[in-house]
Parts: sequence; C-alpha cells; structure tokens
Amino acid sequence: MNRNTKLNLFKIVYKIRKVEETISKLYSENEMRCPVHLSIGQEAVASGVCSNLKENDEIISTHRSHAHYIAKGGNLNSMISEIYGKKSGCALGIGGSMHLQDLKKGINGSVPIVGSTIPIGVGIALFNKIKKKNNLVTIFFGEGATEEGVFHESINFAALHNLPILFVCENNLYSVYTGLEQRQPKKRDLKKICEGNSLAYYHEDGNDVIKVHNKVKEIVKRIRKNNQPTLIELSTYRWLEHCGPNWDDNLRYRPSGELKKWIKKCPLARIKKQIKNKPLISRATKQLDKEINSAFVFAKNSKFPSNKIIKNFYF
Amino acid sequence: MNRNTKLNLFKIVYKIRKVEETISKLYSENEMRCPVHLSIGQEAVASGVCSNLKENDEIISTHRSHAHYIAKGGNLNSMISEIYGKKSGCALGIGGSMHLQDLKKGINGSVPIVGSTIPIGVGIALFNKIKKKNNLVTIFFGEGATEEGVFHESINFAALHNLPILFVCENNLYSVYTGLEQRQPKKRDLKKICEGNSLAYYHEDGNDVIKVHNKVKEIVKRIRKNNQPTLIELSTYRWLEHCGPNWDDNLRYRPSGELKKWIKKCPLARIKKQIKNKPLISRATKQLDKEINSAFVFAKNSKFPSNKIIKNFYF
Amino acid sequence: MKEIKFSEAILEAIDQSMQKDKSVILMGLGITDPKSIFGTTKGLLKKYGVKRVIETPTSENAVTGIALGASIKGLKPIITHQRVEFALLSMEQIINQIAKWNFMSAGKQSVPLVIRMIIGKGWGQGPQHSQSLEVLFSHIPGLKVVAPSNASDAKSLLMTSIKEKHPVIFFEHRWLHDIKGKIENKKEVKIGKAKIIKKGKDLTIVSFSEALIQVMRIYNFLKMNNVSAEIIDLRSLRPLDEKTIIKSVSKTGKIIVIDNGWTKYGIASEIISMVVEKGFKFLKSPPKKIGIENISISSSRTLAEKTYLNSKQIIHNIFKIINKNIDKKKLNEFIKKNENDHTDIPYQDFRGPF
Amino acid sequence: MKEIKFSEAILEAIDQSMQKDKSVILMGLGITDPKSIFGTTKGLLKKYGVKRVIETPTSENAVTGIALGASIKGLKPIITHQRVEFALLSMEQIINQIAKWNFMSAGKQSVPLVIRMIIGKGWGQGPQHSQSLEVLFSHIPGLKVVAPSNASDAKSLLMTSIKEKHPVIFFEHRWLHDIKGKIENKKEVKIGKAKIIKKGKDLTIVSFSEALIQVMRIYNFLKMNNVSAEIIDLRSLRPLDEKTIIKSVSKTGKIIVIDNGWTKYGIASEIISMVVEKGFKFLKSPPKKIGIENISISSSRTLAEKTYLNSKQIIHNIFKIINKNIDKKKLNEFIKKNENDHTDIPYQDFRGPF
Ligand SMILES: Cc1ncc(C[n+]2csc(CCOP(=O)(O)OP(=O)(O)O)c2C)c(N)n1
Ligand SMILES: Cc1ncc(C[n+]2csc(CCOP(=O)(O)OP(=O)(O)O)c2C)c(N)n1
Ligand SMILES: [Mg+2]
Ligand SMILES: [Mg+2]
Repeated sequence: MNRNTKLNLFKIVYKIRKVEETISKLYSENEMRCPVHLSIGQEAVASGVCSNLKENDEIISTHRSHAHYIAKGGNLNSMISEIYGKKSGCALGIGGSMHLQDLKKGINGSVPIVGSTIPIGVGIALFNKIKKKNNLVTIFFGEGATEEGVFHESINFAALHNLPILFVCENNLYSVYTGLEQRQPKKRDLKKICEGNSLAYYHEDGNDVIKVHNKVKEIVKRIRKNNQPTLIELSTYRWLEHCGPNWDDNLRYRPSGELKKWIKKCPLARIKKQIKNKPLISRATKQLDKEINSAFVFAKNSKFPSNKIIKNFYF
Repeated sequence: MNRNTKLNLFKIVYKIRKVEETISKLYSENEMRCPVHLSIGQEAVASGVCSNLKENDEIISTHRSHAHYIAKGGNLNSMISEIYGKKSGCALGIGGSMHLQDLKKGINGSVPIVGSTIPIGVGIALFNKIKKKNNLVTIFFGEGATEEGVFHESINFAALHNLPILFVCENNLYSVYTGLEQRQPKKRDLKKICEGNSLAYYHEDGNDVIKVHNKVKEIVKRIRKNNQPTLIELSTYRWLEHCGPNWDDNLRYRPSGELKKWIKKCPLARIKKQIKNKPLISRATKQLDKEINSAFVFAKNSKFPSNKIIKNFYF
Repeated sequence: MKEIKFSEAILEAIDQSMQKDKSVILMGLGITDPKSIFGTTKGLLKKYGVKRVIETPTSENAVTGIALGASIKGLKPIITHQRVEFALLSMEQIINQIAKWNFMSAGKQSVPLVIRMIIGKGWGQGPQHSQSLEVLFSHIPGLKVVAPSNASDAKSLLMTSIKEKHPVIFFEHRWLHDIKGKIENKKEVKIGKAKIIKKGKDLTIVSFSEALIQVMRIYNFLKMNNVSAEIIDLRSLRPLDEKTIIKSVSKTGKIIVIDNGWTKYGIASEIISMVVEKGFKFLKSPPKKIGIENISISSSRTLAEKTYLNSKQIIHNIFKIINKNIDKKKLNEFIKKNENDHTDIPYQDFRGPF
Repeated sequence: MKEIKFSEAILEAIDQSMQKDKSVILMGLGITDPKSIFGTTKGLLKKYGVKRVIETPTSENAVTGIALGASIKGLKPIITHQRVEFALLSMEQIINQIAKWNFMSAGKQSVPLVIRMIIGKGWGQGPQHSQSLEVLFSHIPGLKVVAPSNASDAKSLLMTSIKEKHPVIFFEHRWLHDIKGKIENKKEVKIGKAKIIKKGKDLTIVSFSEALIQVMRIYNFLKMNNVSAEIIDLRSLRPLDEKTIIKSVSKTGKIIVIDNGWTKYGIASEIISMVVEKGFKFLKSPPKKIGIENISISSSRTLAEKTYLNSKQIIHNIFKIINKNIDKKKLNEFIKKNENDHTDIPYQDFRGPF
C-alpha cells in the first residue's frame, strides 16, 4: 500500500475518533439533546470500507452511523449541527444523531430501528439495476441486525436479483448490553447462512484499517464485475456505552479484561504505528483538529429550526 | 420394516388421499363453502412423519393442513364437519379448512398466514422445556414459508435454547402459482442456512413414505436424546390447484410434463406396490372408505353453529 | 362511456400509468401468475418485462422496504397484497419508514409508492382473511389512504395515487372486483375529495368501499318511503374531506356512517367525532355509526352472516335517526326481493376460494 | 401507604406475580441487562433464573409468536418492548394470531399474555422513538389495552393483566417511570374501569397515561379560576369504561379529551363519538379533542416542543368550551412558575439518552 493511501486511512480513522471524543466530552453541556451511539473503537470498519467507495456509490446506515457518515465524506458541519438540533443540520435538526444523511455524498440516511435499513438499501440497489446505474450500494449494520427476519428476507432478494450490494456486518459482540451467547447459538455461522442464500461471505479483522481496506478493495472489484451481493463480517469492539457519551465498563456486562484486550487493538494506534512518519501525522491531525473544532463552533452558533419548516413536509 | 408398519403407513396415505379426493369431488355441491388446500400428491410427508410421533407429541400446521391432521390421528368427523362449517366441526365451524385442530391428538391448530405458526410451534417447545414435558413439537410448513423472516428468527431461537423441535419443510416447488426460480436464488441451500443456525438438516424423498418414515424415525430418536432442533426437507409435489378442488395444469404455470413426472412417483401407488398383499390392502381400504363416507354423511347431517356461541369467546 | 369491471379499471390504471411513466414498477406475490390478482395485473409482465413487473418471494417486510428504497431514488413502485392481513408483516416499514421518510429526509426525498391492500370477505374466508383494518393506516401522519367503491373512481384514484409524490395505501374490497361501472375519463379524482352520490335533505349517509354498495342496495327502499338521503362516498380516508361532510350535515342535521370494518376506534369514530366537533350546531339528533360486529369473522356462513353488515340493520338505523316508522311487511318484501340467498357471496355466481 | 416510583411499581407487580405464579415468565431485549428496562426488571433474573427470565435476540416477530405458543399451553409470558415502534415488527402475530387465538381455537385455548410497550418522548428521540400508537391495538377485537398514569394503578393493573386469561397490551410512557406515587394495595384495579380523579361539575376532562399528568399540571389554574372540572383517568382503552364517561357528561354537559397521541383516527375520536352517540342529549357544547400535532416528532427541541401537548393549549381549550375568558397575565404567571424550561424533558434532572 502506498503511503498516501495509508495516510488517508489514518486521517479518516483519526477524524472519526476525534469527532466522537469531542461529542463525548461536550455532551454533558446538555446542548446535544439527543441519543448518541458512538463508534469509538470501531473506526477502522467505516474507514476501510468507505475508502473503496466512489463519491456516487451509496451507503445506508443505522443508529450508530457517525463513523459511516464521516468516512463516506459527509459534511461535518451539517453532522454536528444535526446533533445539536440546529437548522444547519443535515436533516434540519429533525432527526438528530440517529438520522444522519448527505445525499450529495451518497449517504442515504440512517434510522434507529435495528435492521430496517437493510431492505431499503436493497431497494436502492434494485433502482440502480433497473435504471442501469453502476453505483454500488453498501449497507452497514450490526451483528444484532442479523437476528431480524428482514435481514434474511433481504439477502435472499438481493441474491435472487444479483444486486450489486456490499453488506457490512459490524460485529462488536453486543446488542446494547446483551452478549452474543444470549442471542445466537454457539455454533452460529454467518458464513454458512450467507452462502446458503447465495451470497459471497468474507471475514476480516475490523480493527485493522489496512486489512479492511485491502479486503474490501478486492471484494468491491468483484461485486462490480459479477453483481454477486457479498457480505463482509468485521470483528470489532465498542469502547464506550451503547448509547451515550460515557465509559461503562463499571456496569460489568462485559467480562472483565475484555475491553482492555480490545483497547490494545486500538484501530487508531495501529494505523499510526504502520505509518511511522510522525511529522506527517502531526500535520494531518492538526488540520483535522481545526476542522472538527470549527464544526462544533459552527453548530453551536447556528440557529434552531423554525417551526415553519414543518409545512414543507408531507403529513 | 415389518408388514404391520408398512400396512399402517399405507392406511394413512390412503386415508388422506381418499378424504382429499372426496372433498374434491363434492366441493362443487357448494356446501363446503371455504377455501381448501388439498394435499393430493403430498401424502407421504405427513404420513411418514406422524407415524413416528406419539399421541401427546404436538404438531402445528399451515393452510395446507388436511394431511397433517389426518396423519396425526385427528378426528375425521370433526374435520369434515369443520369444512362444512358445522357446529360438530373441530373449531365449531369458526375456522373452516384452514384452521384444523384436535388438541386431544396434539394437533394445535393451523392458520393460513404463511410462516406464522413456526414461532408458535417454537413457543410450545419452549413451554415443554420450561415445564419439563418430553413431548416433541413438529412444525409443518411449505418451502414458501422459508422466505419469511420469521422462519429465520425462529430457527435461531430454537437452536439458541436447544428446543426439541422437528421442522418439516414440505418442498412442493411452488408457492401458489410461483415457481422457486422467481423466489429463491438458484444456488439457495437450505442445508447451509440450517447449519449456519446450528440446526441439523436432513433431506429425503417426500413421495416415498417408507423412506420418510425411516429417516424421521432416526431423527426423532436423536432429537429426543440431544434436544437439537432439526429440519427435514421433503421433496414432493402438489397435483391439484393451490387452493380449490380442481386440476389446473391447463393454466401452464408448471413446465409441461412436470406434473406427469410427479404423478409417476405417486406416493400411494408406491407404498401399495411395496406391500403387495392385495387382500390385506383391499380389506383396509374398504374399512377406510366406510369411515370416510360416514364422516361426510355425519358432517352433512350436522347442524350449523348458532350465533350464541360467539359470547363464549373473548373479544 | 364504456362499462368495465372494477378489476379491469385497476388493470387499466396500472397499464396506462406504466405506459406513460417508465418509473412505475410492480411488485408482489402472484402479480405474474395465471390469476394475476383477480385479473388486475393481467398481461403486464409480457408488456413491460421482468424488470418492471417483479414477482416476489413471500417476504412482505423486506419487499416493502425494498420498494421504499427504490422509490426514494425515483422509481414508483406499486406493491400488492392479496389480503390486508399479509401487510401486517410490513407495518414497521410502513409506519416507521415509509410514512416518515419525506420528513426524516427533511423533504429532500419523497416516497411515491402505492400499496394495494385487498380486503377479503365471504366464502368462509375466516378470521385471518377478512379484516379491513383501514384505520391502522389512516391514523398515521405521512400516509394517504383511499378506498374507492366503483370502477371509475378506482381507475382515476389509482392513477392519481401512482402519480402522487407521497405514499398511498390503496384499499380494494374483493367483492368490488367484479362489479361493472361506467368509466368517466374526463375528471381526475383527487385524493381527499369525497363525492356526493345522491343528493338529499333528510339525513346524511357517509360510507366508502364495499360498505357503500350495501348502502346503495337499500336506496330504493328509502326512496319508496320518501326518505331523502344524501349519500356521500368518502373515497379517501386520509386526508378526509371534512368540508363535504360538514356541508351536508349542515343541511340535513343528521348523520349515519356505514363502515367496512369494526366500529370501535374505527373509521366511523373519526368521522363522527369530526362532525360533532366542527358541526355541533347543525346536529338535530345523535349521530350513529354501524359497521361489522366488533368480533372476528367466522368461516361458517351462519356465523359469518351475523358479523357482516346487512340491509335490515342499515334500514332500521336510518329510520330510527329520522324518527320514522317502518312498514315491516314492505321491508321484508324488499329484503326478500333484493338480497342474495347467501351472505357469504356477493352474487349468485361467485365461488371461492381464493 | 408507601410511596414508590412508577417503575418500581411495575417491578413489584412483576416480582409479586412471578412469586405467586410459576407460570409467569418474562421475555424481551434488555430485561436482564444492567439498566433492566428503566429498572422495571431489576433483580428478576437472579431471583427466578434463566428459564423464567429470558433475554431475547432482536427478533420481535418470532419472540411474540413464541410467547403466544407458550401461553396457549399455560405459561403467562410478559414481553417487553423498549419502544412501541419495535412492536410494529410483530403486528402480524398480535393482530392475526394473539387477538384471535381464543376465538380460532373455539374457546379451547386462551392467551394469557402481556405485552409491555414503552412510549418514548423527549431528549431528541425523534420520529421513530416517540410514537404512541395505542389506537392500532385498541381497534382490534380480542385485545385488551391499558395505559395507567400512576404508580398505584400501574402496579395493580399490571398484576391484573398478568392474571388475566386474555392478551393485554400494557402501555407505559417513559416519562411516568420516575414519578412517585402512593400504592393503594387494597383495591384491585379491574381492566375496563376508569377512575374519577377529581369531581367537578363544569366540564368533563378525559385523559390517560402521561397526557393525564399534563392535565394535572394545570388543575390548580382551573381551581384558581373557579373552574370545576371533573377529571377522568381512563386507565383502560379497550374495553372502554363508557358508563363512567357518560355519567360524568350527563352531569357536566361538556367534554374535552386530552390524548397522548395523534388526534386523527385516534383514541379521542372513539371517546367523542361514543359520547355523542350515547349521550347526545346531555351535551351542551361541542366536545373537543386535543393531542399531539398530527405530524411526526422532530429531534430538535424547538420543533419537538411545538408537537407535544402543552399547558397553554390545554387551558385555552378548556376555557373555550366553558365559554369563559382567561386572565392572560395570570395564565402567563402560572405557566412560568409551573413549567419546565425545556419541553424535551419531564423534570430538570432528566437526562437522555435511551
Ligand atoms: C427493531 C428494534 N429492536 C430493538 C431496538 C433497540 N436497540 C437499539 S440499538 C440496539 C442494538 C443492536 O445491536 P447491533 O445491531 O449489533 O448494533 P450495535 O449497537 O452493536 O452497533 C437495539 C437492540 C431497536 N432500535 N430496534
Ligand atoms: C404472509 C402471507 N403471505 C402470502 C400469503 C398467500 N399465500 C397463501 S398460501 C401461499 C403459498 C405458500 O407456499 P408454501 O409455503 O410453499 O406452501 P404450499 O402452498 O406450497 O403448501 C401463499 C403465498 C399468505 N397466506 N400469507
Ligand atoms: Mg453489535
Ligand atoms: Mg410450496
């Protein structure tokens, strides 16, 4: 991998981390008055996947969408404003953190109902097929969403119609506070489920952005060629609480030491190490810090939406 | 297999066939005023499965439930009466053909919403586990039901909780008039899907009642021992129209010759051949003909339910 | 003006819409099969091909989400459910996603999507194949709900619904499918406009869908008895044409609503509550709603017939509202002459099963 | 009498029911986690074990069917949804199967099942986490629907619901969970019985669940202004206590319904239409319904606050019905003193997020 690609991957990972940390830090000011599901610890997934997507490729996401939005190039000012409930938000403040979207960048939206964007993403791919567009559709979801029936219905449909879709299952081992062992049989095998539905399946270490990037690069090429919908499962881990700005290891729903183990696999630290060139990194981070800081300033200074906008929507 | 078992299997297959043929013949009298989904051609599935079940083992079924009801020993008079809408019906005439039930025989009911009895059957098994009953639960459904999300949710749950359940997927290639190729990818593999969910999977020729019986015998023994939920897919074919009493090959939704090919594999003819002893067969059929005939007479002579019964139910 | 069946009107509406607009696609179970949803999708596969006429797996929830995804990009999908009950599997997509997508996208995307829902009834359909459930959708901001009663309205309303920028739930009662009607091609029926079917001054009768057919069956008896009824066909349930209803009540002072479905928390409840809030001063007697019994529908015809709407009940309630006595002999004669022998079928030649 | 939180009342009801009856089991996402559904299932896993306290996969539809299957054999499952919206995935099971199973089994089986649905609101929940949707269930024959407003009723009603032979949908508004109330252990609250919270003679105010809290917030203002309001807490939406409502209206001649949710085809519509059908002669002025705006709820607090019920709107409507002028200065003072600074939280110390 050339240095530039590596540096770009670093930048995305860093940007996500820094944005999430800032949200976490400022949340207690009670100005971001909406649920937030942070992606700290999971940055490599979004970064390594989206780095292979073109601007007009499409993504769709879930309640935990900050990383996907940032990695796909969503406007940062609009994102932070949305979380602050301001009219400069990407959804004019209507949706908050769980409804990020930036159509110009192919970010179709995200919703907080687990699994529900999966068929919607498949529908976008169906549109692309019928209208002969070459955009790839990437659908992000957690491993919890694979327990919803609609996931299975959707992959069957996608395979039946050879839709060019990359399904990204971000396996962070937990659904809210509930571990896998309470939700799925021990020998559960997503690979077999996918292959039984005629989907290609891959797995990768979701904390190594370079590995993710390379694996997805290959996969994306293949999907674009043969239209076989493909699922990649990426193993990763959420550091903070499921919803909210805080650490919560004190709640003891995760085995002691587990979080520590995963922090050692920190995706940011890892890519940093792989780059080595310190001045390069510090130049990049400085620039990003500025961008991020100014997004928060922008959001805070923005106005709240006026109630008049409601009449622009259909009810 | 001893002669008695064989003869018993023959009897069930014959009984189902004869009941269905009689319904088909008498339907045009317009006294069975409800949708009927006949099982002619598919008799070996119900017969070979239920012959391995004890009286207090439980089954639950679908819109196409006549065969399951008969094979599990459901009261014939009550079944025919139900189809005639009479108060002597197994559901007092409330449900008609699509709501057969006989709790004394472990027949929990059937409903015409595709896939919806699958979780209900799993729930019965959960009850058995919690209350330490050893009854096995068998859930019948068509291959169309495996396209419903709830099927996938249900097998995940069954495997997670090691519930002693036999899932019987009766694959007759069609959902109403729609062939598999329009509903499932070519390389769709139910075995992999099951195994991915930690279910054991088996397949058998669903038109050979002896084969079905033997295979299920083995499986049932294993489930009773290790509680691993198991799915068996049985390949078979429906001869008449999806819903109603008539042949419909003239509609040409099935490839020409396909029906003929399957009629050659007639489950009734096959078991008849395997028995050989003609007097034995003719004695059995005579007896069954009488039973069936008298069930239709009984049903026709029965009274319609009075509107007063409505107040016995909760609304 | 030609006379065609309601089902043919649906077919014409879809066909002409697909002809005119390449974005229109069809999705559903059975749309390409020999029965083609009561004939309403007949020949479309041949004409428009598999890319636009998409037979689906039994996956109602995903199919609905897929249609939504396709619609926000610019396709105009029409989904068909052979029974309203099957659509219950897709309520999450309909209520949380489809109804709200225009809002959630801050107006940037809209959902030009039509979901056809067919109400079953008769021939022993039983409890799970004969529910109406219009109110479940009519309650939801972001949805439009229509339920035409005749071929002409069906055709025009379906074409309007397909052209519409926002999602429309389109109710078809299967007992309407075979009824013929003249097609008035000139006027486009707008969503949200009721129609006064009969002018009158003694009372206002509000109805819609197949229930309206039941009302029209007894119209002659009202005339014979010099009852001047103003009959309104709602056509749209959401938005509701409040003006037309209130205007009529302002004239008659009396209202009865004849509903397709259950009356508790039903369609009729909203209409009456709206009338009484906005037209209290016009009301001369208590308004009345009737619909099917608030119980599930049985298969057996003797039980089913007690559940359904029936002419006698409608007539009795109307006469009660206008405080008039009924000549019982006349009534019985009328009923005998005009009713079917069996309430589980709409016409003598109707056969089940599906 | 001790004072406990609404959430503690729920916990006590479940705990005591599980203690008494070994058939009671719990199912749901999060019931065994550290937050234990706002504390309402705290400690139950430890006490009753994994066989009776069953954490579930994110499979709402199957879990509901599974609970149904277990219930017809004799277990009494309680399912919990952290938001009403998640239950929309299980509408097919609820409406087609659960509501009808007693009927479909010709009375041979019943479904002693409770489904807890939690209504979200505030702290930027947004359009998909703040719907009420009680009417979707209240319309369906075969279901009971309750929505208590205080700890005491919640405890008793939940215990009654768990004991009940037939399925009950149990609505909890999350803004109620932290409100303390005295527990009256003596009287069992029956499903279907409303309660007169305040006696009065000028008008009848009907409300339920959290909307009732909003009404009680302005009760003092009514008193200060010599408005004698009779306030009825419905507690049950299906069956509806028609008698208590009609009796009150027969006295006051005036009624306003304050709804948790959308007003079109909503809970209030049924109440008003029932009152006007059965108590027309008592009504002295047009009845009125208010609820949240018939639009989706935004995340941003400035938009959300315009959607929700608010005290001013309630007061204005009440005074309009009784045809009385409001002293604006007094009103503004009252509002200022009694309202929160932010309408996206119920009390100053409330924090999101989940
Ligand atoms: C249909 C539905 N059920 C339950 C929830 C509550 N919920 C919110 S996020 C979440 C966790 C889902 O886990 P996963 O898909 O693995 O995503 P993660 O949070 O781990 O990123 C759950 C259960 C929901 N939002 N939607
Ligand atoms: C949820 C739902 N969707 C659609 C239907 C319409 N329908 C009735 S039977 C049937 C066929 C199902 O096929 P399969 O499960 O293979 O059973 P088979 O009829 O072949 O025995 C369909 C689609 C239904 N009853 N329920
Ligand atoms: Mg997860
Ligand atoms: Mg089949």
